[in-house]
Amino acid sequence: MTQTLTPDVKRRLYHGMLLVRRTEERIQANYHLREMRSPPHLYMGHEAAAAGVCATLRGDDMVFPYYRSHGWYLAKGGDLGAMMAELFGRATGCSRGWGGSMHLIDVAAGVYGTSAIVGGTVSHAAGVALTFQMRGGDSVAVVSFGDGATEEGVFHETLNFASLRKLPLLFVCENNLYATNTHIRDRQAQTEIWRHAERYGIPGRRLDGNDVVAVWHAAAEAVARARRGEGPSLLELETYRYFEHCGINEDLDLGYRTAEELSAWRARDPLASGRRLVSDGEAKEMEAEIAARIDRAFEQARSAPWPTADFQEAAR
Amino acid sequence: MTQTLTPDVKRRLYHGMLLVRRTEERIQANYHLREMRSPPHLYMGHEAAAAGVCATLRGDDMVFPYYRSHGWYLAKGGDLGAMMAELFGRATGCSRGWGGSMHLIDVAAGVYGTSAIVGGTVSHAAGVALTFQMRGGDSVAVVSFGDGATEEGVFHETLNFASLRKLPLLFVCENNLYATNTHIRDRQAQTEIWRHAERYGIPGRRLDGNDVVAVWHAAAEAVARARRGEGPSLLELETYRYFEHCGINEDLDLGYRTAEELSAWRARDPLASGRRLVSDGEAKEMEAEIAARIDRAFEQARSAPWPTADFQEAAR
Amino acid sequence: MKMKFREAVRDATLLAMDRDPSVFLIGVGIIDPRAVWGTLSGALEKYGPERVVEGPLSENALTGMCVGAATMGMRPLLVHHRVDFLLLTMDQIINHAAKWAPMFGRQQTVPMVVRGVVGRGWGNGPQHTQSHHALFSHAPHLKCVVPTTPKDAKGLLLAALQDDEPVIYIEHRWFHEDEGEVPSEFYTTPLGQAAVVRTGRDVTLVGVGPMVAESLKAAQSLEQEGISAEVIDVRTLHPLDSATIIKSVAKTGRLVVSDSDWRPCGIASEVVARVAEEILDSLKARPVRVTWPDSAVPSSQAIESVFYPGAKDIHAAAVTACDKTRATGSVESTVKPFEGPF
Amino acid sequence: MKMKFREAVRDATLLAMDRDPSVFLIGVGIIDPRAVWGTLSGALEKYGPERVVEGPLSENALTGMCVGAATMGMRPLLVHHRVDFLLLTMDQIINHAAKWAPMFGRQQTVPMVVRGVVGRGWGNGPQHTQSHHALFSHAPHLKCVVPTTPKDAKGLLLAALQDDEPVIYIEHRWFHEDEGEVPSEFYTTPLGQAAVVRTGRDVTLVGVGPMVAESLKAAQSLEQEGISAEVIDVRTLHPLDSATIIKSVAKTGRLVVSDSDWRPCGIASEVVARVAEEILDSLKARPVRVTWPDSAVPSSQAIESVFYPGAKDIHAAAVTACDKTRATGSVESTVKPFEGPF
Ligand SMILES: Cc1ncc(C[n+]2csc(CCOP(=O)(O)OP(=O)(O)O)c2C)c(N)n1
Ligand SMILES: Cc1ncc(C[n+]2csc(CCOP(=O)(O)OP(=O)(O)O)c2C)c(N)n1
Ligand SMILES: [Mg+2]
Ligand SMILES: [Mg+2]
Repeated sequence: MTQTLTPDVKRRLYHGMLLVRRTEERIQANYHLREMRSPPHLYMGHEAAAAGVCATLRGDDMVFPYYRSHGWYLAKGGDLGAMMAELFGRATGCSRGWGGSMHLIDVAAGVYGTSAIVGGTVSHAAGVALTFQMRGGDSVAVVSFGDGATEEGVFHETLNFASLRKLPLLFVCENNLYATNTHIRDRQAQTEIWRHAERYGIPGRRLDGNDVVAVWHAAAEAVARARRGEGPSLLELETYRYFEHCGINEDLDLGYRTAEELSAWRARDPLASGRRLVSDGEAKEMEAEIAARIDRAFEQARSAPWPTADFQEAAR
Repeated sequence: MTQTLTPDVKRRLYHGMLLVRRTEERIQANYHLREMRSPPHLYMGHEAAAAGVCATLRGDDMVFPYYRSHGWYLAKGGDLGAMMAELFGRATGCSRGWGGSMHLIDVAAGVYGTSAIVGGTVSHAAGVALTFQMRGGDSVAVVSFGDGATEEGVFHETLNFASLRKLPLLFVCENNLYATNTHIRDRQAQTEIWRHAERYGIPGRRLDGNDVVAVWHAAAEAVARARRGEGPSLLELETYRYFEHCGINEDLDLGYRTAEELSAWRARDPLASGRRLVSDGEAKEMEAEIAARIDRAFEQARSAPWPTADFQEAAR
Repeated sequence: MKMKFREAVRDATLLAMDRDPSVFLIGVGIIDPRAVWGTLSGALEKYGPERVVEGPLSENALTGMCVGAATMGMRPLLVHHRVDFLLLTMDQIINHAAKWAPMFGRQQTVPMVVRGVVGRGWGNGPQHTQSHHALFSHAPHLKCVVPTTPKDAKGLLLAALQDDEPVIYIEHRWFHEDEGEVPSEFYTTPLGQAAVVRTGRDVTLVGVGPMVAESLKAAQSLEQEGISAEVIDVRTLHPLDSATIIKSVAKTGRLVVSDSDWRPCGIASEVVARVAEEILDSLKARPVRVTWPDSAVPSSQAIESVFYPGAKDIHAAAVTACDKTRATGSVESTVKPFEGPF
Repeated sequence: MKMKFREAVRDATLLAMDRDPSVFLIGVGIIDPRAVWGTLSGALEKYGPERVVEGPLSENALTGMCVGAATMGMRPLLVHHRVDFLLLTMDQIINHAAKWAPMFGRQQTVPMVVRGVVGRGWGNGPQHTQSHHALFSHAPHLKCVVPTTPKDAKGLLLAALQDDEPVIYIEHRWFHEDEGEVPSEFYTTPLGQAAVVRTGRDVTLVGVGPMVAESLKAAQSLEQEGISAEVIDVRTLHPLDSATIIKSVAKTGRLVVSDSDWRPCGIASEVVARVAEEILDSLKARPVRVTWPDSAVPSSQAIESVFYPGAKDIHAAAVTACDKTRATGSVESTVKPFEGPF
């Protein structure tokens, strides 16, 4: 049962990207106020990945974002208000103020909790996929991670097990060329990440991660395969992060990447190319709706109560 | 500079295998006396691997056996007397009685210490290869491990780093189809282990691990490559263990493998096929020389002093 | 009914699987016909490879998979042939399993159990004999138990499999052949409760794992010195049941804690610290810790036999604590060499 | 000369590399232009990628590589941006690095240093703020240090890099901006020696890491209560310098141990246990442990600020120990929020 790129899907794709972009821009603009006190790993530049994949998923499917988490959380339908409240450290936050930006969760929306340990949730996704399989049904788990995470042994361990047991699991690698500020060439002997999948008999593909329609098509196929019980797939999405690894600024001053590289990727902006998916009127409407939602989310977050904690013995 | 299969090399190949076989047969025959109190992982069946590879190495090259360690230790020239003393738990043991069968070492002979943790020394070998590289010179490190070890994340992490830095390192996987009593089919999605190397741009090959000459040829090529500074290689040697995973007995009663499988492999015994490498006279001489050495090693081990340890506070 | 320790572990496992479809087994080598020293015999036959999940040699990933499954309401029981292998999984145990509930404001629980076997004996050496229960008793949101009797082996495993926090279950192979009375029905030994296994007046002997038997043996021999010893089996190391220990020491005024692990930052230290902190004034003598010496566990029988402390050391410590000058020294520890080579 | 803590770490590193060609750096992200908060600035430029080895995100393998290199006589310094990542490497640290010398009868040494940074502050949350120094202070053949001043940051790192056992060096990012007098030449702060950083008569305040500054602050405010406090910086957690602590408590008769870590099986427990075991009779009051509460470290500033104990808690504990009923409670802890987001 392949999915078709209906106008509805197109809207969903563009809307998903736009929601992430505008939310993070607002975070960026407000960050200096020092109200959001946890380390933000901005997703901007990657939006097509989360939006493209999530548009193929159902509510009962579960995504496993990593600490660069805002994108998947929102694209999968996570509660925006609860996310902002979490960044503001409030009791109404999606993690009750305990997690901060690196640890978002919205189980009801199918967003699993995120880890600040690189590769930390790759095996969690396999455990959840195993659970789906044990329980019957055809839900699918989708785990996303960076190029750096593929250097962790656990990634390979999980590929093997997932293939062995034909788990309903989609591996999504968002290859943005860097792990923090180190280029993939300085870390990996061979940089075609998708080929790791091949080794385990898992269908793997590398594609333009900024082309949201291409991502959607590839993900739809992989998800359908997983639903049919035929096992895991892997997509390597080539993309790029616009801002510093962690924080809200540009970081060209550090010198680890060039202005040319950044602008070449900016020219391939997923939102710019994705804009054609909707009409001008639709786009305008979305902008307004999203802006209003963000306004509300920030307002509510700002005025939400602080969490309290009763650490028995804390006072000793 | 390729090596040639001189009569001398042939003798070394057969002698290496024979020394391991006869030593382990003696261990087996004496084990019931309860003088050797540590868990023995017999190498019998695998002899061509250690003997074939070690015959390509120099004294300053370093091998990294795993807990199934007797074979590599002896083939690389480790001290037989010190090994037997170690199995007897004596102060004169190669590890002073602290290690037992799973932890042999003979640094002078180029045998690095062995670990009881599967995959434990794979990264050690890379660290030593890195040291060789940093210090200049052209020594090579050779790490051996079972098929099961390739399921550990650290194996993949190490492949990547070794290739990235072009380390003078040879990976030798002794694929005997089982990890303890679980078949590789129940553990690995794709069982062509050598292909992992390919993924990292490392030359990899699978070959008959019971053909000592084939092993020698392949290892000679890989070692020469490493010496030239061209980086690591991987050999997957197909072989088989004759006795139980750990201990001295046959284990067909357990039912995890069949008598047919065992006898098919016995028919491919590396010593039987390797016998042609030397003349009848040479073989006879070797048998006598080896038997005498083993006699001596057992005798000396038996009468060697026990270790003592001054555990400060032990008595509290 | 009479059951061996290994049978009690098996009994609990099969009972839990029977009662609760969310319980499943996973681990390296668990479909091995030897079935982890028989502790899982019959599970594969009864529940099939879907609920007896053979793991590749990928301990780290297997642990993370248990975290994933547990947060979805499953109750995985992850089995390791040696505790030492758990060191490969500390990131998943401490950074993930233990953090998942608090880190997300307690929206999920992580009901998973990790069983690790201590391989003491037959020269297993430095890497196959560690217990490391202290490492699992330090970070919050993680429990750790060490059963010492067949009855508790069953009761603690069933309790662990019902608990909503991750539980590390440290199992001494040493006990496998021990026989004892074990109720055949379902029951739990509550987590977080120590057991007073012998009552006495003059000194409290607190033991962990194999040191409980050593303490009991010492208690017997102490009778000949005119010393009446109370013996406590800690059973749950984290959270520690201070109340039971404190109550006993408040009565006896003397404390000897023996642990089958290293001393620094160990359970023995924790017990002594709590007692000193809470009832210093009741202490009539210096508390004493009897623990492993500051050394790796050696392989050779000649030094292994000197390495492990036993009843003799506990006896001597108690005699000193009770201000008797004379120690018989006649008591020998209950050492029974492990006979299997594996 | 005056130096910041971060500069002292850098100074020691470059000095060691300069003096000893066997010292090399390895770690994830160490060629990053940010150079681990500037603690490695200039190393890459000076020594090149052969001695400043960028590691892939493969902490476990990198640690094992250090073991291999160290046994060959190299002196690797492995750097982690967070201590939390060390949990991925416990197998190599405890099963391998710490066991390699004894397991083979001490034919080799394992001179390696692992630096891990504690990321407290700015909502770093449960997985980026752990110290876990207790986990590295339990097993034998492994050392653990926690410097608290620029001078010791340099001296302990240089000592660690000369030591023949693996040393875990826990570095609080918290201290990076602290300035202090640091000799510009080569020197070592001996491993295994605590420092009496303030002398006093009435109570001994033993501190670990950031709790040393809190103890000093408490000592000051205690003066107003008429209490003279001695303060000890543990510095080396394993092996622990009991002698210095015992000597002080023998004099003061009172003990408050504060630790920047969890309580059970922690360093505070170890200190209390040793004191109780060795000089019980000298104790005039119950010893007190001031530690993290039994909880993961929360992210939100609202609860983070309640989480960490400080000078106030130490002050209160000391007042109680000294049997004063009145505590001013006016002392505030020296909290300075970490301002970087990373
Ligand atoms: C196990 C572990 N090692 C190191 C780090 C520090 N760290 C945080 S993010 C990061 C880079 C990860 O890069 P990648 O996986 O490519 O994801 P990206 O940030 O580029 O999206 C590193 C090294 C960590 N959090 N966890
Ligand atoms: C990390 C770890 N996991 C599990 C074990 C238990 N174990 C010991 S040997 C072994 C099988 C290893 O199989 P393989 O690597 O194929 O080597 P073989 O014994 O077949 O030569 C296992 C699982 C271990 N020692 N270390
Ligand atoms: Mg990246
Ligand atoms: Mg095998």
